[in-house]
Amino acid sequence: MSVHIVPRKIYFSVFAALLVLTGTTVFAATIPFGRMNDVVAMTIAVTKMMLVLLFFMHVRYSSRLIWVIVASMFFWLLILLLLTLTDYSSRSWFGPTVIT
Amino acid sequence: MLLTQVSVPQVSVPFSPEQASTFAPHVDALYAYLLLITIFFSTLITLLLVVFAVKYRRRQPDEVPRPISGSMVLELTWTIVPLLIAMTIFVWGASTYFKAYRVPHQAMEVYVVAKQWMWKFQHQTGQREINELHVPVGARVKLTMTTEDVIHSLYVPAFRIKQDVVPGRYTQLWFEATKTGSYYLFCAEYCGTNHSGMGGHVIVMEPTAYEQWLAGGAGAESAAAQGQKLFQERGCASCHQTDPAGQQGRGPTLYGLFGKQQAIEGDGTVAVDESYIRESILDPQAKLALGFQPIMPTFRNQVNEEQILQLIAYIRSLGQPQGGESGGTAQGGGGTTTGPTTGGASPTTERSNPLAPTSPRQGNPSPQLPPRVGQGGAANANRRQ
Amino acid sequence: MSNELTATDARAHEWRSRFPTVNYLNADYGIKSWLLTKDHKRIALLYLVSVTFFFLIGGAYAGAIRLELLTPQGDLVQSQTYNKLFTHHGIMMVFFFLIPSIPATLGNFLVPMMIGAKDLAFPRINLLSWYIYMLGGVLTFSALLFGGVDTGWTFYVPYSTNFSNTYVVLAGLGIFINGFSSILTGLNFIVTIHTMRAPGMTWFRLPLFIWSHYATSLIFILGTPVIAITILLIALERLAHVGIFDPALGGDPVLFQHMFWFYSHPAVYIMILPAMGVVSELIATHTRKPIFGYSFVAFSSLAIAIFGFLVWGHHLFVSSQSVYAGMIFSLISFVVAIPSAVKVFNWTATMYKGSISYDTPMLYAFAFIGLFTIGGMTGVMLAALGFDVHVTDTYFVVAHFHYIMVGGAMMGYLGGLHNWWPKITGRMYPEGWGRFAALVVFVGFNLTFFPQFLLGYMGMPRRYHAYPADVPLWQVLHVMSTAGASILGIGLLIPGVYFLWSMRYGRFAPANPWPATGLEWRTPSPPPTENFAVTPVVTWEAYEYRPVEEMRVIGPGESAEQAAGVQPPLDRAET
Amino acid sequence: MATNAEAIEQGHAPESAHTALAHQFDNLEQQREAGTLGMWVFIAQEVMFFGGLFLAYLIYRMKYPDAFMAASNHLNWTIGTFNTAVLITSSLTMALAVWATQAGRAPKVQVAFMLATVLLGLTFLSVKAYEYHEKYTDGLIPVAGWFNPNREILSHIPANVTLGQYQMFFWLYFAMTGLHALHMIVGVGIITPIIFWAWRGRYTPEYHAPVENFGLYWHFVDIIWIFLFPLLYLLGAHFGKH
Repeated sequence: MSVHIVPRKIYFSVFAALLVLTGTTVFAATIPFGRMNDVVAMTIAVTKMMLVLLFFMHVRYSSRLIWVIVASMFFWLLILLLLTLTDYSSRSWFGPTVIT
Repeated sequence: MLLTQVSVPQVSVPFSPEQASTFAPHVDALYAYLLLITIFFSTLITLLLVVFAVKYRRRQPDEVPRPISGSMVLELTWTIVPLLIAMTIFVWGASTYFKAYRVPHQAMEVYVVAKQWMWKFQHQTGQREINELHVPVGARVKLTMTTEDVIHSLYVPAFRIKQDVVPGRYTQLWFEATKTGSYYLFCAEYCGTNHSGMGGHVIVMEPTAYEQWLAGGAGAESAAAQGQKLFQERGCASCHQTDPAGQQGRGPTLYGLFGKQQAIEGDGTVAVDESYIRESILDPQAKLALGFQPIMPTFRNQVNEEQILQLIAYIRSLGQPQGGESGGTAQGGGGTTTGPTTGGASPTTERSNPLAPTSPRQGNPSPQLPPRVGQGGAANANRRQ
Repeated sequence: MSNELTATDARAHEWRSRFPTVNYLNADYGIKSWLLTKDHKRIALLYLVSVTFFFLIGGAYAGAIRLELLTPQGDLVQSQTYNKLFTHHGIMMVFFFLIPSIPATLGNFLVPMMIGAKDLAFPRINLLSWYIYMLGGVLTFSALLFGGVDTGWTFYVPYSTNFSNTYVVLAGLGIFINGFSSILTGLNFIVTIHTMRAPGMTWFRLPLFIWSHYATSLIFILGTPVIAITILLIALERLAHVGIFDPALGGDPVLFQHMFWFYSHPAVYIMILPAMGVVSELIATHTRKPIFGYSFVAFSSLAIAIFGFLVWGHHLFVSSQSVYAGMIFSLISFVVAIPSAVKVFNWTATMYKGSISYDTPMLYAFAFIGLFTIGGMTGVMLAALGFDVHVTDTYFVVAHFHYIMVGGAMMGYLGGLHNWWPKITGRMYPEGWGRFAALVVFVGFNLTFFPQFLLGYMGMPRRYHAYPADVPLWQVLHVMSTAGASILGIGLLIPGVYFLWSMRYGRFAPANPWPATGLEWRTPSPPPTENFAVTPVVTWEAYEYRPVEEMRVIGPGESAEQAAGVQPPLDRAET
Repeated sequence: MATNAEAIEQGHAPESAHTALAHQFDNLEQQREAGTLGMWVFIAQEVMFFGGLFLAYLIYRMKYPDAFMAASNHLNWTIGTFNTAVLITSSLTMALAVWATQAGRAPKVQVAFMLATVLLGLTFLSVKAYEYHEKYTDGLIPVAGWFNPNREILSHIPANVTLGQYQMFFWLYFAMTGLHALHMIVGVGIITPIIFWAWRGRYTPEYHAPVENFGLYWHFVDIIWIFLFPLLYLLGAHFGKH
């Protein structure tokens, strides 16, 4: 397997996209969407992350194994966050044991 | 889903502590089921190991047996069968758990404050105890617990109940003792140097004996009365009206507030329960009642956990009908204005209800419990929200 | 200096006269050659020595605990001392013995050999991880010596952050550092297994030992960092008191428990998975049969590693966690029991119509299966919510996890050590003593821990320095347990003695004494530095017993073996 | 990062690719594959390491949304945006450095890109240091006894937010950005010898694993910041309020 050389043009395009997205996220933060602000900010952040992962970190051109590793680290991070959330989000459903 | 609706086979498992609560037979029955499964599988495996080890022992030093690679049927069998058995255990275990933590509507309230290394109990009638808890047999007792320092865990083996006591919040536990006697009470969560010394007894008494015991502590003010005193001392009354007829003060009128839904600044409402009152004393602006100024100072470090519980007892007593609904009910304006209560229920009114001994004692744990608002699922559905 | 050289030369001469081939033990001499080695086999031995050291310390603490509990009154030591004893026992055994035991010794030694590689992918990182382990161990051990820690190995807040007056930060720092040793070992294994397999060594030809180590490495990589950051936060909270878990400042102590058990529950699988891998090897070798349902056993390792991450909340059933979260965690806990059950059934099925030997490793494998079944089934019991309320934080839990960790992981470790001892040292251990010790360990273990199940259901809370004297049977059961612990202690010392003895006086081991099918047996005992004279090419399936000619040592090493008077395996094979 | 150190040290002479082959590998391709895989596994580990802090952030953010919003308003979003741009640019130069070695460009080119990366990284760190100092002068260091926000800040804290909750944001801010900054400092430490070897012409299209793996590490650090920036600096519609 020879190394896949990513053309510089792609790097510059990704870079430009990242800067634009940074601007967008700053701008979006000024508009009061309520809870949606977080969703917007995180969507943009995930997009930026995907750009860095796929192009700067060459995941797009990498073996399936690398894809699996990338997928599993997000999977495990989600386990940590979501399963802990099952506790915090359902605590008030049952008894009056609300935290001060 | 209620304890009463499932009849429990009376099993007595060897090497188990006395069964002294309505919950204990449930746990023991589950234990018996689990033991049965465990013994079955352990024996099966051990038996197979021994039989194979003897029957197929190496007879020639150089023998090579015929390889057997596997069997899909067998694999599926011993994947699916254990899974199904496990699911039955899950359902049984979860429903038992649900019962244990589904605090009943009406119960005798006891406040518990844990600290290194003692348990402090306060009855609504004002009696305070350390490391000993006297309760009447056949009555439901609800413990509202917190701690002044580290995490502790209240554990009564004879009742098969346990609940961690966590700083900064209230946890609740309930039981109904079925047998008179004295039972060990332990701290089950490691809490420091004298952890193993942090225990005592739960003393379950006949209701009459319990009444006598209560009377023996004559002169003790009820928790609510103690709370009322505090309420005056700390100047709460200068802002919070406790009389329904009075003028609304700078803070919300507390009469009849407990158990209601309170609209708060920002969005939504909050159920006025123990936790909310505690929060409002320590951190008054966290959920500010709608229409009031954020002017109340925090009472953090000015009142301790026991005093907060007394204040709660007092606020709760305001506007409560005679010893009526003590559980926080929000539905249908429950707990609003019935009965001409003035501040601070007298010990007798507080005492009379939860003690009504309705279940025959000694060994028959399941039957009648104190009257409740609804039955079964209806009662559950009504409980909160 | 010159004297030393001569002594070294003499020893070298002696070795070479016994082992005509140069092997990893005699390839180089002197302390420096060990402390700077990059050979995975030598690093495994470094680990073996240090793990044993920490085990002895942890064992001494256990002995003191058992002695104290002989009587209901706390009369042997003060309660504060007792609290330190069980804390030290837990920290030493969990972080410095059980977690690194099999992966870092047997795993380090065998993973490259079993897949036909010359070494791990990153030999320097491998050595580095041993140094990190030692640094962590020394820091934690010094914390224990300076005055100790009394928080329990679980470090629950707010006791550990705001109340304990002991060396929490120093001990925590040691555990934090030690975590990176685990991470690097896991990283090395994963990369090695992916990239360094010999030609023909496909995934489904891998020994199950490799599968289980791969699964273990996953947990190392994905779980350990979380405990690292958690311990860091504890240290931060102690030093700066920023209110991370302090309710007075808005923190939540239960969050700590989530973060702690996110690692510490999978850590249990770190301990048991490698032992399962060992047992798969032992059973295949000592019944001379391929493992029944190979792919099910292989994938069950991965299933355990993955599902093991989803069940941590079952440690929080009474901790004021939401009831609904409790139900989710309970449900998944039952699911994670299934792959373990599948393994047990498959091992048992493997013995059917096998040629079962009663050699010491097999005795430990028997013990493992039986004890692990009990440990696993009681684990299933504990996952049942309503039941757990009563027995959590009692001796029932203590007995359960000792059945898994001592009855499971420890038995696997001992069985593995016996099985590969000939390969590691080139010497046989004394078989008679081995069987005797296995029996003593088995009896002592059960006598120690079975009474604790009964104690637990009767309500004896764990971490109690003194217990009520008037509860019938409690003291009787505690005395039984202490008696068992003494037997267990003796049983564990016997192998220590004869292993040392065998290194000098043991019978020389052939390349493949049992015989077994793995690649590690197709190179001389002890193996040369780069494991194989020529890179092996694998043309057979896992655990495929072959005619003699094909099971011989690969490459030119064979003749040297024969020169050393070693019999080829299965002389008259194929009955 | 240790993977890099490992890869760097393997082999001692810069002259040819072959000398970079470590004894345990059969060929450079296998070695490169192992190195890359090792780096990815290491990054997976790093994700979980930061994961603990993200979890704490998530839980406390959910519990105290108002406190977090108020505290976030105190951070300087302009500086944050500038730093984000700086870090993204450094990722670009690093990607170009990898490209330069892969494409076999002259050592001078490789070194130029790497030096640019280092300089941008240092810029980021200096700005971060300035921000920390600003927090220090404002009394926002979340250490018991030190946390003492000035009157102006106190006046901006809403009534329903306690000081403890406000402090909660700041320990998370310092822990998360501090750990991130630490990773950058380590990164600068690792790239220094790589620059040296690049200058000596060690990296060719055949052998450039250290550069490549360091690139992965550097981009990962960038990704962490991509999340930290909105989570810490951009909570709520706060520009209108100032």
